[in-house]
Amino acid sequence: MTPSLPRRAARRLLSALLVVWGAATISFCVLHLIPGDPVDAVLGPLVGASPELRARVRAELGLDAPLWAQYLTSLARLVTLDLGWSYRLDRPVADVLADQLWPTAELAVAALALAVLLAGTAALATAGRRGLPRAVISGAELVGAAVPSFWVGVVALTFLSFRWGLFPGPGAVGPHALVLPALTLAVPIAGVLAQVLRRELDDTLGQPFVTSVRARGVGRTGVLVRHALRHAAVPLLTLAGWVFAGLLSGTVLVETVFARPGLGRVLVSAVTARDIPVVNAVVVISAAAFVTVNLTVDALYRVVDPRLRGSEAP
Amino acid sequence: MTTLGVPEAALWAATPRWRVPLAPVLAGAVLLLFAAVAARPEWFAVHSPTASDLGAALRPPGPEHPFGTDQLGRDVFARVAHGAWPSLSIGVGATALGVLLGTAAGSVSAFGGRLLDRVMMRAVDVGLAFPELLLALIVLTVLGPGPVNVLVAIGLAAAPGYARLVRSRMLVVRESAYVQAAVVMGIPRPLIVLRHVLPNTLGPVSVLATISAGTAIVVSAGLSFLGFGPQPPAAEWGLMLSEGRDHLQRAWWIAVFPGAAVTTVVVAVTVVGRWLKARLDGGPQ
Amino acid sequence: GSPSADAPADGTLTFAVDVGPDCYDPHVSPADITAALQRNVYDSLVAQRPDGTVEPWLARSWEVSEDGTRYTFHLRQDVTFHDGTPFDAEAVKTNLDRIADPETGSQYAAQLIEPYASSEVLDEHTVEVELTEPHAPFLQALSTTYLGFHSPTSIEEYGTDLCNGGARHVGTGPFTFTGFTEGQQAVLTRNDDYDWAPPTARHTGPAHLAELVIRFIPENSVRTGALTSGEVDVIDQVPAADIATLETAGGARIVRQDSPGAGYTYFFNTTRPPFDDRRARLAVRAALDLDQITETLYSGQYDRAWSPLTPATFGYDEGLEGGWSHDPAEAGRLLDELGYTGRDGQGYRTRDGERFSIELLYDPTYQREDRITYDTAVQDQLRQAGIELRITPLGDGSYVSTRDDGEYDIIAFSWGRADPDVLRTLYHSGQQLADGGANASRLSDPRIDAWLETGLTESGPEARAAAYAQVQRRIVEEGYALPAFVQPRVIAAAPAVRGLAFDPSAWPVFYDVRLGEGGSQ
Amino acid sequence: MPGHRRGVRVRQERGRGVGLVLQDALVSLDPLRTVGAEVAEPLRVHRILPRDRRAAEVVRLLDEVGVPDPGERAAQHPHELSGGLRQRALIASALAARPAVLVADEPTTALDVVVQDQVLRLLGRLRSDGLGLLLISHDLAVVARIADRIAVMHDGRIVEEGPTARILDRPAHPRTRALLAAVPGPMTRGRRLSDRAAARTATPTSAESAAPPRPGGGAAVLACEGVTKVFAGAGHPARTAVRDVSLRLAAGEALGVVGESGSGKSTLAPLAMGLLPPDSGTVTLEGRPWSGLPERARRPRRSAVQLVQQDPLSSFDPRYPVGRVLDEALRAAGERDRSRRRARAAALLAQVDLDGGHLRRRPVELSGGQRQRVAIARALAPRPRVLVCDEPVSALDASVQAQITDLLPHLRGELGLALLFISHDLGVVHHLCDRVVVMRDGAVVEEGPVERVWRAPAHPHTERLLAAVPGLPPGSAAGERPHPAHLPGAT
Ligand SMILES: Nc1ncnc2c1ncn2[C@@H]1O[C@H](COP(=O)(O)OP(=O)(O)OP(=O)(O)O)[C@@H](O)[C@H]1O
Ligand SMILES: Nc1ncnc2c1ncn2[C@@H]1O[C@H](COP(=O)(O)OP(=O)(O)OP(=O)(O)O)[C@@H](O)[C@H]1O
Ligand SMILES: [Mg+2]
Ligand SMILES: [Mg+2]
Repeated sequence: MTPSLPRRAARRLLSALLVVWGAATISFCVLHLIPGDPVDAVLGPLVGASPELRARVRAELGLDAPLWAQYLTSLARLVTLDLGWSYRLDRPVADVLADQLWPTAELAVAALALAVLLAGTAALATAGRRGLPRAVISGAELVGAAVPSFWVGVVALTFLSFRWGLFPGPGAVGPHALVLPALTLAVPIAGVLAQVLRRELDDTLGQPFVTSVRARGVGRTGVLVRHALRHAAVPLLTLAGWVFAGLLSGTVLVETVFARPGLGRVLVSAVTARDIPVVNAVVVISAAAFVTVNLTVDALYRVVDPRLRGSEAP
Repeated sequence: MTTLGVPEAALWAATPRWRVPLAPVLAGAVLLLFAAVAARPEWFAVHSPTASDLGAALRPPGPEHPFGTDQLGRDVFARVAHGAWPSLSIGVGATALGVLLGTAAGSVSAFGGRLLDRVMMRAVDVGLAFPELLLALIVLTVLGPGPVNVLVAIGLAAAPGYARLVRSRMLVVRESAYVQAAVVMGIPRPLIVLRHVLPNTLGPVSVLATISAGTAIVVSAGLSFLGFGPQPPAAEWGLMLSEGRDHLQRAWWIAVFPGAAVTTVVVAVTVVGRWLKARLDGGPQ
Repeated sequence: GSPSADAPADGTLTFAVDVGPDCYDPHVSPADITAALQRNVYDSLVAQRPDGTVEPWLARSWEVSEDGTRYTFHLRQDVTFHDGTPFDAEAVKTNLDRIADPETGSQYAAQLIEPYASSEVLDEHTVEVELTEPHAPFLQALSTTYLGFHSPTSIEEYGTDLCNGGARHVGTGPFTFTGFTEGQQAVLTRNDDYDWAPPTARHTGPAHLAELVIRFIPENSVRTGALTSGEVDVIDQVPAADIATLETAGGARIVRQDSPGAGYTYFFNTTRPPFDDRRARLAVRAALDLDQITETLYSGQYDRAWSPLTPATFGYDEGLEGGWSHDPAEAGRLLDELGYTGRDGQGYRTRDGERFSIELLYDPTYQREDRITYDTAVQDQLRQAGIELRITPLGDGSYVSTRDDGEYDIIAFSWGRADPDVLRTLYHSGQQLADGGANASRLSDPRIDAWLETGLTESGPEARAAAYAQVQRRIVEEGYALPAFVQPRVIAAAPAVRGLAFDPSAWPVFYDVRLGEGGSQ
Repeated sequence: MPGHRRGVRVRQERGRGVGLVLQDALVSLDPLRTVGAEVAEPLRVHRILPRDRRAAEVVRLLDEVGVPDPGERAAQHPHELSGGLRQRALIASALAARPAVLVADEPTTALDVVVQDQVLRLLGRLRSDGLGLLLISHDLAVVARIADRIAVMHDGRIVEEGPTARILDRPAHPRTRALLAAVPGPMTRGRRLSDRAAARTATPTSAESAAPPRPGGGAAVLACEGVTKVFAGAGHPARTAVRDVSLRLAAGEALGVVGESGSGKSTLAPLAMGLLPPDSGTVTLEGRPWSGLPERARRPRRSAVQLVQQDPLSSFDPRYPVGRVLDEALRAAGERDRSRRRARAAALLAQVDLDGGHLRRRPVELSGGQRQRVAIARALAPRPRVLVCDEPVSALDASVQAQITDLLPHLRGELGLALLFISHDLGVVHHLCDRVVVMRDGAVVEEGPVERVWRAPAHPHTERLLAAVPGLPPGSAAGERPHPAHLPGAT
């Protein structure tokens, strides 16, 4: 007998929390290693500030407390889901992030959908086949997976938007403004997904059970759609964590290029301005999201592959 | 851009089956060329990468300046050529650092006993919960911008992935029939680790690292693009891309050529890496 | 017939700027963009004309006491805040007290009215402000958005929490602050009750535009593209290189205004070698061909600078123009004199085997990219003169402390302010960086200090101008700082945009703007 | 497009005209779908039944092929079914569209003997119900049980064809004879089976005449005393793989260990090798303690006992050529002189019938039989007294298997080796061993001389194992073996 489901779930949850705690601790430590004074970040470098003003700000931000106290405070806040107060923007971190969450989510979801669509089409069209179209498509995937997305973005912007006016350029107004950034973000992800998907489909098509299926009179499409796709879902799920991280990192660059608001840009400016509460919050949130994605994927494995039910995750 | 190390599963799965090794040969030649350019840029470019000639600013590609000139009248070709060294060395160095740290951590985990393994793997889990770019950004905030720091940042960010890879591979090798055969022969443990476990772990890991070096180059370019890499007036591809952005409408060549260089190198590295891996996989059959 | 000039037209104008404010409270934030954006929401007591003279605005008239320390303002009686609160003497007192209160954490406004002592409400619409000492730029300071007026109700409600944008910002201006998304945009809606425009405006009554949207687009290329694609109507901070293209190909109208204050200036650290020696400073100056760099990098759109003040600033000394020239021979002579007669393998001059090497410090987070390029060109020209310039980015948070400790040879920035008193912030010995000033040359020159104090207390324009001319001349003579170029504020507008102009601080004024049928007039 | 139309026609014929049953049922059924869905697929594809009536038909089909509780089974996934059930479900899906002919390619090769017997009986029943059956198998005994006619293939060609009885009795083609000879049986003990023996001959070759030493009352070289091994599972409860097992292996003796899958046979090998510490009980080697020592103490004595593993390829470091493999083994055995090592490596290869040319090859470049011979050569390098073999031939095909099973007795005779031979293949054990141990659920249920156990199994489990072994009918060219009339059913 395997341990009961609740116990297993509890253990997984505990290790997930451990990871989140570790992430919070590391980011706290790392950000306190940074040379310089966070008060400078709060005030900005443009105007020198009098020592009195600095002392006031320091006290206001709780930076005069000893480090361990600051650490405990930040953990205690975390437990109550209070993400703290942004140094630089002087407002609750939760508000700052809440504003930026939607544009980023919108971009990420659109890019993900686009990537899956592109990859699925490319892989299904070429799986189990040979010849020129396949060579061309796999070549394109290879390049797509290798090319830096910020460069794709800049070039696409110049030609597709500025020169030929096919797409709107900057900002986040309307669904059509989403096309170019989403495409830019989707290209490298689609490149990798398509390769994995096709390889998986190919492998599945080579398995003995496919011979059985075909012997029953099922055609190529039937085999691909009814049997092979589901097999390919397992390695694709394995990639979910990578895709998630790729989307998150990708948004940082794509948002910069396309002047879109979002978590990525908030993050970059928070990191450079040493806005510790914001960075901590992004780190903790992304670690939590990552862990959630992995937990979900673990559960999905069991849905997709009945062999894994009642056993530990692969 | 894939800003992350592609997980192992993806790499193993994504091997194209080249019938004629034309592509890897071609890619290998490209890499050799870039390596030569990185080592001796002055053999390829007559102009200095930093000397500006304000009178010749923003010239389009032509016989005198094959890749044109930038806003300071610097020769873009010379800058691309001289940018090969920082760009390539950051990518390769970061990967090497990641492999080194990952191997150290992975070995400790695989051979250091249960407790150490647990602690190490939880730490690796935490490391893996950060997107690589985020981790690199945080490291860079501590270290400050600069090429060496970018190298360290990417290396550190990649290390948890390698640690896990090395550990799992070592466990597989450790339990393998040939290691058991060596035990049966009475070969002392340290010798077994040295002769069998390490070489058979590092082989596949280094092939994967080859492929990841491409990723590292892209990530380093991304960090330069965000302003964390080498600083002006250095010639580095990511930085050049970032500097050329504002001039795209009038002088596309400033950003397009370094971008094309990054893309070419990364594609070539990937092709060679995958070919190596295909050979490694295809070996025992 | 043509529509009456005073009838409110409708339409939304989108204005794209390069950076959103970190803090929207003009009393707190020193940011240019905060002032520019909030100009539409907050009115001032007085309005400044481009020639430096001051007109009434929310104050109908005022008197200044003999000793220049007491100002009595008679306020308009018909002004109300957006929330219906009447604008009165009490409101003026509340706001000025708030600025001066250290609790507020003002980073700039408080400095503008540094000698502020107190305000006294004489009657409902008369207020008397008392200063501890005479302060000539006081009225000019009052004309800026930094000294705009919050509704006392909103101050009471939000207190120090006015950094966020949005509806909490209640002023008396032609627009109300209605919508706000951090990092993305701010939406301002016309105040239909507005009827107290300053005489500097071209019309009276409500603004023409129904809505003003300010979008934050940091990428230059993206901002330019947004204008050509019609996504936005007006863009700020047009890169010099794009000006010509926009005008010819894009059909856009370029509106420019020289910014008052100090242009982009290289400040030499005069407290440590080599720049404690005048010859080193002059050598660097002579080695540089600023005309060529400015001309090339800014496509002929910006002027090189001759004085620590920009030509648009009151008190600018025209006599300084052409005061020195690019003279490599002179630079070489000065360097020889300093003992840097040797040359090393890379062609740099050496003295006792030690290179003439200087360091320029900057914070990559805040330095504009085109200025880094400018610095790079400077670096290259100095290299040709045998001087090594190391450009050091300090992006790890240590910039401010390093700078305040004086651990640099050069730092460079520009400083906008529509009054020559800006020179005091930049060169007065009491304005060291560590104390909250901006004396980046770490200067301690008693003669300059004296002139600056004269300019501050003297109220006659003539006398002030004379004092500041002395300061400018001395700075150039001694080479304490090297003014590089003057960056005008350049705005590009779609053809349909009419009536766009600048106030003396070079902030665009949208009150008079209307959207036409397209095509330019 | 005639080509296209032909494709469609062929597809319609598939499943409908001809059903296919493949070798391994676990990989021949889509592991991600339920058994019911797989069985129903031909019904759906050929539109034989509307959706709502398919479920009932699936249950009927499963019932027909003898799947108990067909309703429940239909909702399960392949991995939840035993090998026999899976194979039956696969047959049900092949039969769903009511084909006239069933092609079965090695339908029982992957199954253990008991399950194989069940499937063969099902096929026999279907055939007698009028289904045409094309049964493809390398195992003559299997074919002989149900086929009317047999065709023998060699090199892609049918070399002989005829009624079953005739082929078995009077094989005409040498290939057929060789095939028949390669089936180990009670009469093959002490004979060579491999092709090199060419025509069947009852005369032992010279090597074989040096008969392996019989088990004497000599001292045990390797002994297990009450050994128990429990695997504490991560995520699942502990499992007792070996339960209170006592064994004695005398010098020069060949001891076989048989049992069904999972009975703990393979766990014995690392226990005997001192690679796995027993949870209780002791292992002694040459009369001295062997288990429970620190590895350092065991190392100098390791040369006495060597191991031959199941999968020869994975037992070599993939980077090492054969020469280096042997060199390493010889050096570990204490041979310091380089030229002497070289000479001995060549001698070892000769001992396993390989020439020196193989020294430079890497294991991947060798055939399966050659690899296993190299593995044996390596095991012989330290001149061991005991050789533990865990299924040394089950990864190899029949003819290669014969090479190894010929080599082992030869080496025994030459070197006086004691052999602990673990195998699930009763025939091979019978062929090679003097004594046999039968295991079930980790415990020894029967032990005795091979001949006696084969003739008169004492334990019902042994009886069952033996009964399930397919044999050639009496009087056939290969030999004779009692065939029990009744077989207990098993699921
Ligand atoms: N797809 C293929 N491509 C190339 N060669 C093949 C392929 N399938 C089979 N062969 C070759 O054809 C020959 C016959 O193969 P086949 O599978 O029919 O043998 P078999 O008699 O079934 O053998 P076994 O008993 O090992 O299953 C073999 O030499 C094999 O290597
Ligand atoms: N390392 C292990 N961890 C946990 N359980 C194990 C381990 N090795 C073997 N077992 C379990 O111990 C039991 C005996 O396994 P063993 O491999 O000895 O069987 P076997 O008789 O060799 O079977 P087969 O004929 O299939 O090889 C099995 O139930 C197996 O699942
Ligand atoms: Mg076959
Ligand atoms: Mg076994």
